[in-house]
Amino acid sequence: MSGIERHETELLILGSGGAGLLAALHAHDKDPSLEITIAVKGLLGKSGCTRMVQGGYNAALAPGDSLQRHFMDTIEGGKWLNHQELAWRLVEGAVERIVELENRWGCFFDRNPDGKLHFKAFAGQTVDRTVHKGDLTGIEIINRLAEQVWARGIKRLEEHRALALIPSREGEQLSGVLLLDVRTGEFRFIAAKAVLLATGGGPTMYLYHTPSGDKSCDGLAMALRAGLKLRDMEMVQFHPTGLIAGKDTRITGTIIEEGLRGAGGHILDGAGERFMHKYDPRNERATRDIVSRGMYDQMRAGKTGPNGGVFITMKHLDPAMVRRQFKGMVTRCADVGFDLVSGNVEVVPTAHYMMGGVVFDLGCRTSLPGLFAAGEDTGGVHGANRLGGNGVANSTVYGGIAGETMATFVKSEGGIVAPDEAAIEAAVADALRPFSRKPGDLNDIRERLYRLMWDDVGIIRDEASLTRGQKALDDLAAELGEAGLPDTARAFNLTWADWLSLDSLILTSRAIAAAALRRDDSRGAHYRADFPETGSLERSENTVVTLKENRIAVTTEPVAFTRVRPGQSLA
Amino acid sequence: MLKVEIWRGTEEGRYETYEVPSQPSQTVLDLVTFVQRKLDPSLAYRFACRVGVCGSCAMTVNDTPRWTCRTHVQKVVERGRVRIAPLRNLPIVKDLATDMVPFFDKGQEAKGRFIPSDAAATSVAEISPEDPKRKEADAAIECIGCAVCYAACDVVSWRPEYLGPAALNRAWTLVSDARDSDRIGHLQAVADDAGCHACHGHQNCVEHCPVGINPTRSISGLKRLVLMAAVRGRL
Amino acid sequence: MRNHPSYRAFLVHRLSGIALALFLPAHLIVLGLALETAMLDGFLDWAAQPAVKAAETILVILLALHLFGGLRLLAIELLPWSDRQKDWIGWAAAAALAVGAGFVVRSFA
Amino acid sequence: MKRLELWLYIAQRASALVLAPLVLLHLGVILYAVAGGLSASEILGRTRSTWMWPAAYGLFVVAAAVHAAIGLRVVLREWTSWRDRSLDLATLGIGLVLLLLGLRAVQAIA
Ligand SMILES: Cc1cc2nc3c(=O)[nH]c(=O)nc-3n(C[C@H](O)[C@H](O)[C@H](O)COP(=O)(O)OP(=O)(O)OC[C@H]3O[C@@H](n4cnc5c(N)ncnc54)[C@H](O)[C@@H]3O)c2cc1C
Ligand code: HEM
Ligand code: SF4
Ligand code: F3S
Ligand code: FES
Repeated sequence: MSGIERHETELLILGSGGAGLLAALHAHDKDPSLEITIAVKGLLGKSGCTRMVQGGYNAALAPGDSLQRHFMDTIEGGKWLNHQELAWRLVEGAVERIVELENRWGCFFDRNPDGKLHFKAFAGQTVDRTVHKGDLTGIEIINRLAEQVWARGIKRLEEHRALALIPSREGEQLSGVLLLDVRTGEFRFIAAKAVLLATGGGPTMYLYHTPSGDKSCDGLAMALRAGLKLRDMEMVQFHPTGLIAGKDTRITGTIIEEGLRGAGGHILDGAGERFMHKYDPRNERATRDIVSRGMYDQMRAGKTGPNGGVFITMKHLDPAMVRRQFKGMVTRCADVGFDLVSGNVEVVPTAHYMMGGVVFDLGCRTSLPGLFAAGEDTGGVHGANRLGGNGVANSTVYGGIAGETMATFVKSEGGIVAPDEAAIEAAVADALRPFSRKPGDLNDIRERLYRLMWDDVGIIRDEASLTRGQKALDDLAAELGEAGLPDTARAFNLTWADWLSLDSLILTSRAIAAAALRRDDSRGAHYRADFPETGSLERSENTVVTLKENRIAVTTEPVAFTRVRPGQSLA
Repeated sequence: MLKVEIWRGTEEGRYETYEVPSQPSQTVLDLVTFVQRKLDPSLAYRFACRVGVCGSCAMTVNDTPRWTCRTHVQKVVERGRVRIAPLRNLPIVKDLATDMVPFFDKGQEAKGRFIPSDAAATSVAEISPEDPKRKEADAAIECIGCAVCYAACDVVSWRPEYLGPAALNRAWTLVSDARDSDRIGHLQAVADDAGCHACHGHQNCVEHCPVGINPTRSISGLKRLVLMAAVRGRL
Repeated sequence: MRNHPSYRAFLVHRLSGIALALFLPAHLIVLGLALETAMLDGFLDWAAQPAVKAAETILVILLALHLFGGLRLLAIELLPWSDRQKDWIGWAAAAALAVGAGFVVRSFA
Repeated sequence: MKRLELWLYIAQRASALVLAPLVLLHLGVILYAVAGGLSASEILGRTRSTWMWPAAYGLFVVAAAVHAAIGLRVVLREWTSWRDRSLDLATLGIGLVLLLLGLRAVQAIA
């Protein structure tokens, strides 16, 4: 292929969330002479979910807290599916990272009146350990990191979408990444000595979802195509309270804060009756998965509001308290036309986070030499469920680690190697495919994908629904392959972007469905109506998905209890 | 049905009119999305978070710069009509998407980044939230970098090199941060010819900032500090 | 975008400043005429006409507007921020109008 | 000059601070004097009564020359495309003309 622009860089980072930015900063710190490039689908620091973090960041810094307690909460929350060494490194690293974010990069987290850090309570924790900046923690973190990246000689390729990981000619290592320059519509191949996959997962294939619009599981899809293993893909976390306001608004799916339930908010069915007592004695204050399932159950029974959701209400509470304590939420609702203080706001459970992802090691290496991974693209840290506050800890801790390992790798082993030209050619052809087909109805495909993942591969699954889902996904994949685009300008072509996103989403959805079918018990975020019991913790296994000849293969591997066994505790 | 006029093209371009069905819950971003998904697949625009935290969806709506993901159509519609253009004062990439690099570059020109005093410290600094300087920083820190203020400021259009409200606001949070070690450096950066003194206090920035930041207040604070430093010969 | 008090205050201040800057040389030239008393008296007679008086009134108001508006700006720039600064616009305008009214009353008295 | 804008800004604010009381005074005098019409002898009678009047007006003239010249420079920079060195020279010119006219006037009333 001669038509594409080619560049070289020593270190290429895909994504500018917590993982991508910290990787860049740590690599630069370790070796300021390194040539570092960040390629990101959106704008640097303005895309991705780290910026959207509201609740905060777990770090065992509070008096009375310990690494052991944070670790045990993480393992219990993850229902013993976590990779224990990764989880341990997480809790250790979180403490270092918070201090670093403050003293080195300039974040300032909320303090108590005595000037010490404030820790807030988050579900599933035995100690209040969540460090935060009001309820906009992510903005503080990403703004501070992005301005530091901007200040260094780090190259930015904004609005560059990674399309494919390109192996070397012999295929034994990674050569570089094929990118699409969104603004011009041109392809660009970047050869690199080391590449970080930090595109942040994001379950946006569900009817209702929380992540930012740029996330479409591209990283996971690229990893599958490159032959990497993904673990625990069936573990998709749903957040119980997402706004619902019809399918033609992007408001639908966005989060209403969890604290509302904590503060005494009630959840009502379509007829205005409370129902959570039928599912858990803690009522609305039960954990995310239980509340989500309760709500979903009511919705399936048809007891819904006008848009198909249920309601959250605060109107029995002191309006002044609600206004004061949830100022951000109240104005956000008001901006888009809802009255959170004295009305009923229609809500649905909404797909939030993927615990599963690329198999990686403590140094963020993957099985493909030259390729590293960190953040929500990876699997293992959280097991079957992620604690609120462990997500951003994960991306920032492992992002930083990846930066350091990659800097070392580049100097010792890494080198620019010639790419497999056929792979580049194939990837370009794949991306251009829709322009040679008759225009299809992408909206219809997207809506059907959303619907089928929601109905059949969603909050409550069983063998029949998953099998149905798999079949439907295969059909959709074929249909998308034939769905074309009008051959208009390629520059900043969002409809082409939609097509490419659907392509990644369908492939990743297939991985989720296959893993979900394989796990025949219920734990954490995964609930099988036909296997409602948790199953033996001692004999816990992880699912592992790979793509071979365009077929998804699933295997399992026993969990290694390297630090603690079910029934024991470190804390 | 709403009549939605949308800017198409780059600096050279024209408005095109689309008919979009009206919905009870509908933001300006939803109008634009509807046009791209259902009426004209070639329309370019930008958004990410859709909840008002990323600051990438700002556009000019009926001549006013706004975040579009959190602007309900009812709030802006005039006689069934909404006119949407890219943000002012920034180069246009295509249609509604602008090139925000100059905006962020100015953040750097204003030395809008933390300069650590003790990067290797093993605990976080003890600073009371009631400390007056901290309160100044806190009041101005939650900027989402949406460039709405930058687009609203006439001085930016009259003097394109002017650093602008957001960059200066960030500089103010840094000189108000007890942990930052380069107060004079930050002041020097904003005392340059296109710095804080170019602001005339129009307060378009205050009026339009979607998250309620008051850059005028921050800029006045900088003007005082720079003045004192200059008079004392410290710049 | 510009439809709010602070922007209007800026415009008034700038336009009054420009007007004053244009008027000032004329005013100084006229005063310079005092070297020849007679000419100044001739000018003052001319200036006693109602139309000229009206113009003078406007100038005095502009001077007062610019003065009080300028004091407001100096307060914003030199004193710690006050959330009452918006109210000052009203006070500045009121004070300027009071001066103008005083001028009208006294010069036509 | 390094930080030209900053020093001009300072000069403008400083001159404004000087002008403020003087203009207040001047406005007071206008209000007092206009009643019953003006005459040259009346004006000169007042201004020549003590050295304070010419001194005050002298100061006024200097401050106004500085203040208005810098003010106009800013307006021209922002509202026209005139922004090179010639604008700075013009500013200087405007200031000098104002100063000369002003000093002549002060001399006339002294
Ligand atoms: C609304 C919301 C609230 C949350 N609240 C919390 C919380 O309170 N506490 C917590 O711990 N966690 C929270 N999380 C989870 C947390 O945000 C994520 O776990 C974490 O930030 C992921 O970081 P990341 O760096 O892996 O990915 P992201 O921050 O999502 O960054 C991914 C980056 O990759 C880019 N990218 C994507 N595809 C491509 C491509 N093809 N080519 C190039 N670039 C690409 C994106 O544009 C983006 O820049 C929340 C998530 C959401 C959505
Ligand atoms: C008497 C003669 C005066 C003249 C001719 C005059 C003229 C001007 C001019 C032309 C400007 C520029 C306006 C702009 O930049 O927008 C200006 C600005 C200013 N003037 Fe005056 N002025 C006079 C008196 C005063 C007085 C008495 C004060 C205050 C007490 C004052 C305070 C200011 C201030 C603070 C500015 C800066 C405004 C800005 O930058 O926007 N002026 N003046
Ligand atoms: S100050 Fe306000 S308007 Fe300006 S960029 Fe920040 S958030 Fe946007
Ligand atoms: S709008 Fe511009 S002029 Fe100053 S007060 Fe705000 S920066
Ligand atoms: S899309 Fe993020 S602020 Fe609007």
